[in-house]
Amino acid sequence: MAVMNDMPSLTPAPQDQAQDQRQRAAGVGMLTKSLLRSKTGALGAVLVIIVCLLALLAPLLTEHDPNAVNPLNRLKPPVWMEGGTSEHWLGTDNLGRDMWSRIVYGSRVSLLVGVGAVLVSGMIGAVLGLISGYYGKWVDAVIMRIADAFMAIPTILFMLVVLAVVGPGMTTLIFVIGVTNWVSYTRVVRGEVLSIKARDFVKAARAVGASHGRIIVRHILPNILSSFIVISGMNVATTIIMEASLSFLGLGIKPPDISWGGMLSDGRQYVATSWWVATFPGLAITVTVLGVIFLGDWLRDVLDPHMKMKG
Amino acid sequence: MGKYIIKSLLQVIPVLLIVSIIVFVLVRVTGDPVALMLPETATAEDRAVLAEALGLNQPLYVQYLKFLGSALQGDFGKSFRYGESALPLVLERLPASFELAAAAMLFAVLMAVPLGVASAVKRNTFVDLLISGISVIGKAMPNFWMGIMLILLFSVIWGVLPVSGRGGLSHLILPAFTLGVGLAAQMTRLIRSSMLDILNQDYIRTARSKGIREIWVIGKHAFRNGMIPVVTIMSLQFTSLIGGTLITETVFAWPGLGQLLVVAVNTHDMAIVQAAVFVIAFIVVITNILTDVAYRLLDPRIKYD
Amino acid sequence: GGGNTGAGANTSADEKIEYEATKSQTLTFGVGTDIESFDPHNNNNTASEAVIVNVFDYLLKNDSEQNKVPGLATSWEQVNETTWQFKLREGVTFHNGDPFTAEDVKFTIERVAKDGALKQNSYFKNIVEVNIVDEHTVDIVTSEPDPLLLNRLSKMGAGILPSKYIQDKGVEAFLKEPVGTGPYKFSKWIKDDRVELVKNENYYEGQPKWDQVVFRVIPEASTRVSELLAGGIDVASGIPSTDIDRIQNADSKKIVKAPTQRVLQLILRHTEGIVTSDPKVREAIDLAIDKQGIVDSIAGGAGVVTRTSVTPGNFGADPSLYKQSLYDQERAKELLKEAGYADAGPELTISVSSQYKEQSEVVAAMLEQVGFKVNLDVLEPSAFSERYSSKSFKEIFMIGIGNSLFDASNNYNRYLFEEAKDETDYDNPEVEQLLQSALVNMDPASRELEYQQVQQIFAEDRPAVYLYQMEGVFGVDQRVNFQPRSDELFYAEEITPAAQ
Amino acid sequence: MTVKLLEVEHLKTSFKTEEGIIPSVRGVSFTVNRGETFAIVGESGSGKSVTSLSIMGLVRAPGKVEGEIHFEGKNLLELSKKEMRRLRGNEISMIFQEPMSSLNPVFKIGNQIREVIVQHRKVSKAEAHRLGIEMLERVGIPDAAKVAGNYPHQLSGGMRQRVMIAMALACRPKLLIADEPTTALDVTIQAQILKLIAELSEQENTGIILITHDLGVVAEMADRVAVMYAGEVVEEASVFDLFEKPGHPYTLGLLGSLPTLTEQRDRLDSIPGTVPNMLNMPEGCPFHPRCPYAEEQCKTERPELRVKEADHRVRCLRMEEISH
Amino acid sequence: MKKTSTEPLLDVKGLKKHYPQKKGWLPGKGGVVRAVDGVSFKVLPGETLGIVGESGCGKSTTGQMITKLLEPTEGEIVFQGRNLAELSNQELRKVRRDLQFVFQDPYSSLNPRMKVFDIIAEPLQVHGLAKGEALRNEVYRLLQTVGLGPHLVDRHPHEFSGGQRQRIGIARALAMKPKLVVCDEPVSALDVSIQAQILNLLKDLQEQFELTYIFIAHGLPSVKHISDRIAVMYLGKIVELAPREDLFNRSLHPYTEALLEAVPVPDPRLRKERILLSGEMPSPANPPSGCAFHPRCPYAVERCRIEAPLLQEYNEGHFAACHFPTVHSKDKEGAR
Ligand SMILES: Nc1ncnc2c1ncn2[C@@H]1O[C@H](COP(=O)(O)OP(=O)(O)OP(=O)(O)O)[C@@H](O)[C@H]1O
Ligand SMILES: Nc1ncnc2c1ncn2[C@@H]1O[C@H](COP(=O)(O)OP(=O)(O)OP(=O)(O)O)[C@@H](O)[C@H]1O
Ligand SMILES: [Mg+2]
Ligand SMILES: [Mg+2]
Repeated sequence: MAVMNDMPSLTPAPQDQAQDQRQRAAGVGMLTKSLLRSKTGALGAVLVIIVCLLALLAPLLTEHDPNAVNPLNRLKPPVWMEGGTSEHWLGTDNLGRDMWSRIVYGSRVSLLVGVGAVLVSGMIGAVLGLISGYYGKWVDAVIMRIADAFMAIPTILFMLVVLAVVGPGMTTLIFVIGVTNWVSYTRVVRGEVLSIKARDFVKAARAVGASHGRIIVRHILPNILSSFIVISGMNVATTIIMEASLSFLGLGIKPPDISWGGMLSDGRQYVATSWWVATFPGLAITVTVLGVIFLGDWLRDVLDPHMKMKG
Repeated sequence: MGKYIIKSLLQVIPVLLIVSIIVFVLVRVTGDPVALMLPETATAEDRAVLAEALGLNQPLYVQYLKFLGSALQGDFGKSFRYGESALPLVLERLPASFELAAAAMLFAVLMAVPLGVASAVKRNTFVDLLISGISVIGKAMPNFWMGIMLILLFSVIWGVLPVSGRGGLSHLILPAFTLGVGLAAQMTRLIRSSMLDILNQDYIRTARSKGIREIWVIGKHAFRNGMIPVVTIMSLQFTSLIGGTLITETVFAWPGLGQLLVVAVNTHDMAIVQAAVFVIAFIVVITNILTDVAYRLLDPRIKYD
Repeated sequence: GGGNTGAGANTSADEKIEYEATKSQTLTFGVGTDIESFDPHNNNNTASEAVIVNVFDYLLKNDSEQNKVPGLATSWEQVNETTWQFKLREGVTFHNGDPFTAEDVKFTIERVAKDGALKQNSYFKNIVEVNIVDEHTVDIVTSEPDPLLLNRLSKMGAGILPSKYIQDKGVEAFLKEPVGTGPYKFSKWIKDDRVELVKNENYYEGQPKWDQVVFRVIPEASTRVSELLAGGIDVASGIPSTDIDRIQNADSKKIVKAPTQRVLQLILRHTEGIVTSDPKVREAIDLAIDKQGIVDSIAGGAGVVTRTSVTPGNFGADPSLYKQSLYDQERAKELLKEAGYADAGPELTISVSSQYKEQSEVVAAMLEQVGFKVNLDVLEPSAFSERYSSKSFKEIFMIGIGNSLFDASNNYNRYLFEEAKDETDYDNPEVEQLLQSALVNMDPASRELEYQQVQQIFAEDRPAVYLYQMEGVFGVDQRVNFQPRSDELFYAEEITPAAQ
Repeated sequence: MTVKLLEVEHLKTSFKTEEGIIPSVRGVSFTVNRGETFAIVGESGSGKSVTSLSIMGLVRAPGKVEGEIHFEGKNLLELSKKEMRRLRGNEISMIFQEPMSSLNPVFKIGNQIREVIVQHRKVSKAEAHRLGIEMLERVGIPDAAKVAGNYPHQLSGGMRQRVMIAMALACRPKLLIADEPTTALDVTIQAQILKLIAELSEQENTGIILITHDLGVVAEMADRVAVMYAGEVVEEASVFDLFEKPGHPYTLGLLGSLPTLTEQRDRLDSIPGTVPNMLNMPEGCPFHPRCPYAEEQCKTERPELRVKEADHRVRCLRMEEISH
Repeated sequence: MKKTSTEPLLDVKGLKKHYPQKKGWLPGKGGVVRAVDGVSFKVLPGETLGIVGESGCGKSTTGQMITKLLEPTEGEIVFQGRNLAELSNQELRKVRRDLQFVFQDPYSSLNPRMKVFDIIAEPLQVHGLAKGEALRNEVYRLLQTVGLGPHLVDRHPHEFSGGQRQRIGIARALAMKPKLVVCDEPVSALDVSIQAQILNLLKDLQEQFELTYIFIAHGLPSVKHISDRIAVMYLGKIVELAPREDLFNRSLHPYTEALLEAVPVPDPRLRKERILLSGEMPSPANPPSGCAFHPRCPYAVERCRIEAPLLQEYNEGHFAACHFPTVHSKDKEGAR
């Protein structure tokens, strides 16, 4: 039998510097590259960036005060229609306010509510999910029963009741949507924690004597982050739509704050007569949600292999 | 199986208890029902009299225990608005709500299954992109907006479907479609990802290696497995529909639970809100159990105990 | 009753849907809110009264000009300061066949007067007792002279109930199958969907005009309009101003408008230290607002500007203040300067129910034009009512107030010293004296003068700034003749099929 | 005696992925005779499974198969989908590595076996079911009728793999591809399964392609062996030649790194480094970075598969110098 | 070749792990899974004890109980003379430094979100053994020890091959200079050519650091290569425990014999007709009566069905749990 004594066995694998660098570079450039390759992902990113720019640069993009009422100038159609003026290129609403500037400023509230509420519910949900999944036993039982109870109460009803008490407003809206949406996070996070807890690296951390706190923060948290981000993306979309629905029920953003949901809801009376009042905010919502969902989808695709890489 | 159901039913108790606390607290903190019941010109004295009559001046925990006690007997008190017992008022709305929810689910399934499967099978093609686009738009469109548009098109302009109200099958189409589109969007995406997952499984490769037609590989081997997670989402959607169709109901003047609830909340009609939430919670919990059972029937790997 | 509730499943594309409204002997209304109950005593919204007036009769009723005309009472007279005597109509039967007698009147009026849990009780609790003189004569006794008794007896809480039926079966059963003396009988009520009434063939004034009257509940205004356009309903209430043209341009549809009792107004706090306690500020507010502009734009013309809330048709109205309005932004700015707000205008919070959101946004914009800084506090209607009842507004609240008694007193209760405390804090001894006197003044002529005086003082003193009297806007199918009433009730008997 | 059953020539299979084109199989040629057991060995990722999937016509987008695969004279790559489907499961069938996941969890065993019979034989469902049970009995499943009514999760790994074999052999194929049929199983069960495959193929004179990376299994089962490295066959020989006169340094390394029960060594000889990344194949001989015999020449020149002896071919530039 | 002292480093007595199996919702109604059912053995300092047995026979469970990753249901673990069950949390954390575990699956045992540096540094940080510069040097040294270059510290686990990952796992286990390392199938997830690298590495490290190993595997050849003594487990119990040579040449238990028989030998000349075990391993939830192996045992008699054999010493250091250990044992020396 052949024996090759001249083969060194303890030398490190000859994965030289060159290959090393190649892998590094791939890691850094991977995100952008895969983003560009995924058509929907890129589209999503572009849409989201546009909306964010609208929100950030609002004052630069329009010279009209979005709240300047002019009853005599109400319901002017967009510029390309008969009766439209270049002064209000997207037309005016039922109070004669400039549609474009309202759309631009409305992006702020819609994004704030979307992101804010998701942060609130994400925080609550993630913390409870972590605790529930990690400690298990009765803690888990109690938290999950509470979650079940919350699941059993329709979200919109819950919000309806709460908003009827505290009265609408941006902060309350963020808070209420946040508080009502925690359950989905808790469930997802708990499930993730349970599966991660069973993975060997958590055991390994215990074997080297790491404390619970360290295990949660260093080992579990980073590993649930990707699914957390993915559902958060989805929830931003859901929240924006939810704000519109609450506006429909009269519990959305109050003037002088402007939100797309509110505009859409106010404009619904004019669907048949002045389509643009409701259509533009509706489009804005659709496009934003589209962007967020596409971006989220892409994120899922990108993050998935990591989550699946078990062995 | 029987044991499993009993076990699940027992789990309902703590959930409903928590629901009762949440509801009770919510309703109590939502403000003064007396103010809403009396005319604008009523005096402080009038209010005190009414509060006394309604037992609203007792300590909260006493009110809760009383509430719980009578709730157990199905007595949630009288609706301020209708002056009738709340529970029957809620129950009489259920058929309408169920009808709409079931029809919406049906629409959603009929739309989502072919789209989702096609989207997965034709992954990363134009078809996939198109279906994704449509479903995302379906999800992004607020219900009420779509409802109003559908009415304009189908009822006012083309005059082929009735505008609103509950009646025969034709009355059901528009509201069910309105609700169904959003559900279908979500479902399509789920079916897609579930099917994608399944199509990569070893047993699909096995099926192909047997020389079976591709349509059977997908229609038989992939589909049944792919449906397992879909059952879960369907039950979630169904339960959210039972209490969550209020916007569509309002737009289509559909006399379901949702409308009852909106008005009840707005008029602080505690008895109705409490009864309704209880009934909904109960339905949700029962639906969850049934889903579990369905799940177990679909997936033989799960045991009954 | 009952009948087919829809076109059924076999609708083909080219065949238009056949709605029940097109069946000639059915009258269908599309309304925004459902009735609360068939109990006329335990009910306090106009939407309910609008429907159940067709089932229950009052002793006397208001005609469309708000004159008192005989109902179940054929005549009435004041016996002394606190007692009125009513002669009852003979040969009237309830829908279940029970004869209508003095017993029923006594039962009905004493029920609403004595039971504090009934929502109408506060309007009737000054009635001490009802005495049966004979089978068709009753005496109604009040605790003190009440110039408004007739008004009270012609409003919702006074719908006459069948005493025997209720005593036999109980109120619950009665509510399931209500029985009255009116021209239409209860057929069915599907909550939040429809109330169906069928004609009472034994109605004392003869055969009713319609076989069936249906009130459909369609909360969403745009759906109501669509339903009207599609032919599903004959009369749609609460038409948004923007849809007026659309309806008018449609074949065989029309718009009818009529003033209601509701006046949209800003009520200002007078509390010491609050900006609106300064009369100059209040005047500036009044002058800053272009009321006619609001009527023309937001209300689509459906409104009449006014400087008083007591509009014609109500007892005590002052015509000189009606159809009047002040608007002078320059003067408003000067007034603000005079009041000491040269640079930065005063800050105001306006609370308003979301149903008047558009109007409030315009008002806020106009106030800002003359230098005010306005915080708009738009509340969901129930939150608003609660705030309203708890008297916890800041400087201003905006509200549309109606008047179910058709008497000026109803407009001023809130300004009585005791009531105004902690709310508007309005304290004008002269007004107080006039109002207190009018409350028990049984002489219509001098009482009217008292109220007119109050209105003149209010117009200058501005505890409230009146914007306009609101008009009801209805979309109507041309197959019916419908003239809306200022009390917003739907008497089916006043509506007739148009000549084919 | 040796009748050619399958001839693979210059098989090239590549996958187009986001990172680039992965040439998983880079020009593989071999022949399998009727009744012969042909083993393919090689490390994970060396292209063994892709080769077998290419033969089965189961490489799916984004994969691309080039070259020629002759099965009883027909070029499989030129067959229509329908013709290929007729062969699959019938004339050529395959057993997969993972008995746990290769059976559909929601259908009963009987159903899954019956399916393949119904597909290829003109028999009734009931008849197919009976044949299926017969097949289960042949692979040594006790109480086969009952097992046919079970779901896969109710069976142990060894039983499942038997079911897979029963399914693969149900239509008495001429060629059976077994892709690591025992890697996931215990040694005692593994031995049972291998024995079963050997017996059955002997009875039917079935040609077998046995894919594994366990040289013990190869020694046990194979007539001829191909060693794959980085998508290429680096050595092809009879099983005796391979173990006794290995010609390729990689084969040498593999043999040297095996601990055995029969001899006790203090240290094992191991091959340093890892299989190269398919996306970033080294210039010249793909094995040269790990090869103790590598010379300057190996870094630039790609070796061809050359005949060493009769029926023994080696892909190494220094074949002649490497002796034992 | 190895120095053996008489004092055992680890003494395991009657170790059991039973998982209650929930049936229905009432507690205590279901049966138990006897994953490990009474295992005793000693490990001497500096030696390697191999544990073999079919999948699911309780090897990992045993290993994890020894390292306190699982609580035993019953039994004692005495490490360096101290009963682990009696230690406080504080003391246990100290003991852990001497008692490390190398996982079977090199991927799952490394946190995919952590860099190699952090993974290896974690034990040192947790126990406050090194900081800053010292920590870095120590991590570099450990990497060097297992044959990895320091330039790899910033990578994540997925950027490594399986063999490299296993090296990282070993480096982590070595970080605290343990006395005893339990290696739970450290090579079964790896490629043939990499397995040898790791086995060699383990051997080298043992010499370098005077480590004691418990080496768990089901691949007999690798166990034989590395172990001094070998325990064979079947269904939660040790059925045979013997010095390496004894086990392979004079096995006493029919299961051991069957295992040896089943191992394919990489030499085509040694092909032979084998006597194979029939049947599958029974479930630990429902073990057979008497000797757990009897349903598959070709020599089983009535007694085996009724009476469970005890682990007894037959030759010096050679234990077996069989009623008839000598009947079927043959001297295999001649056969080879
Ligand atoms: N669908 C695919 N897309 C992209 N690359 C693939 C695909 N299938 C296989 N590959 C690549 O082809 C190469 C060969 O894979 P193959 O499965 O044939 O290896 P193998 O020799 O069977 O390994 P193992 O022993 O692990 O089964 C691998 O590098 C793999 O990553
Ligand atoms: N948490 C648990 N609950 C119930 N049973 C368990 C649990 N963990 C392990 N078991 C069972 O205990 C038995 C022993 O498991 P263990 O992981 O120790 O086996 P093993 O010998 O390491 O097998 P392998 O070689 O597959 O790693 C198995 O039958 C397993 O199913
Ligand atoms: Mg493979
Ligand atoms: Mg194990």
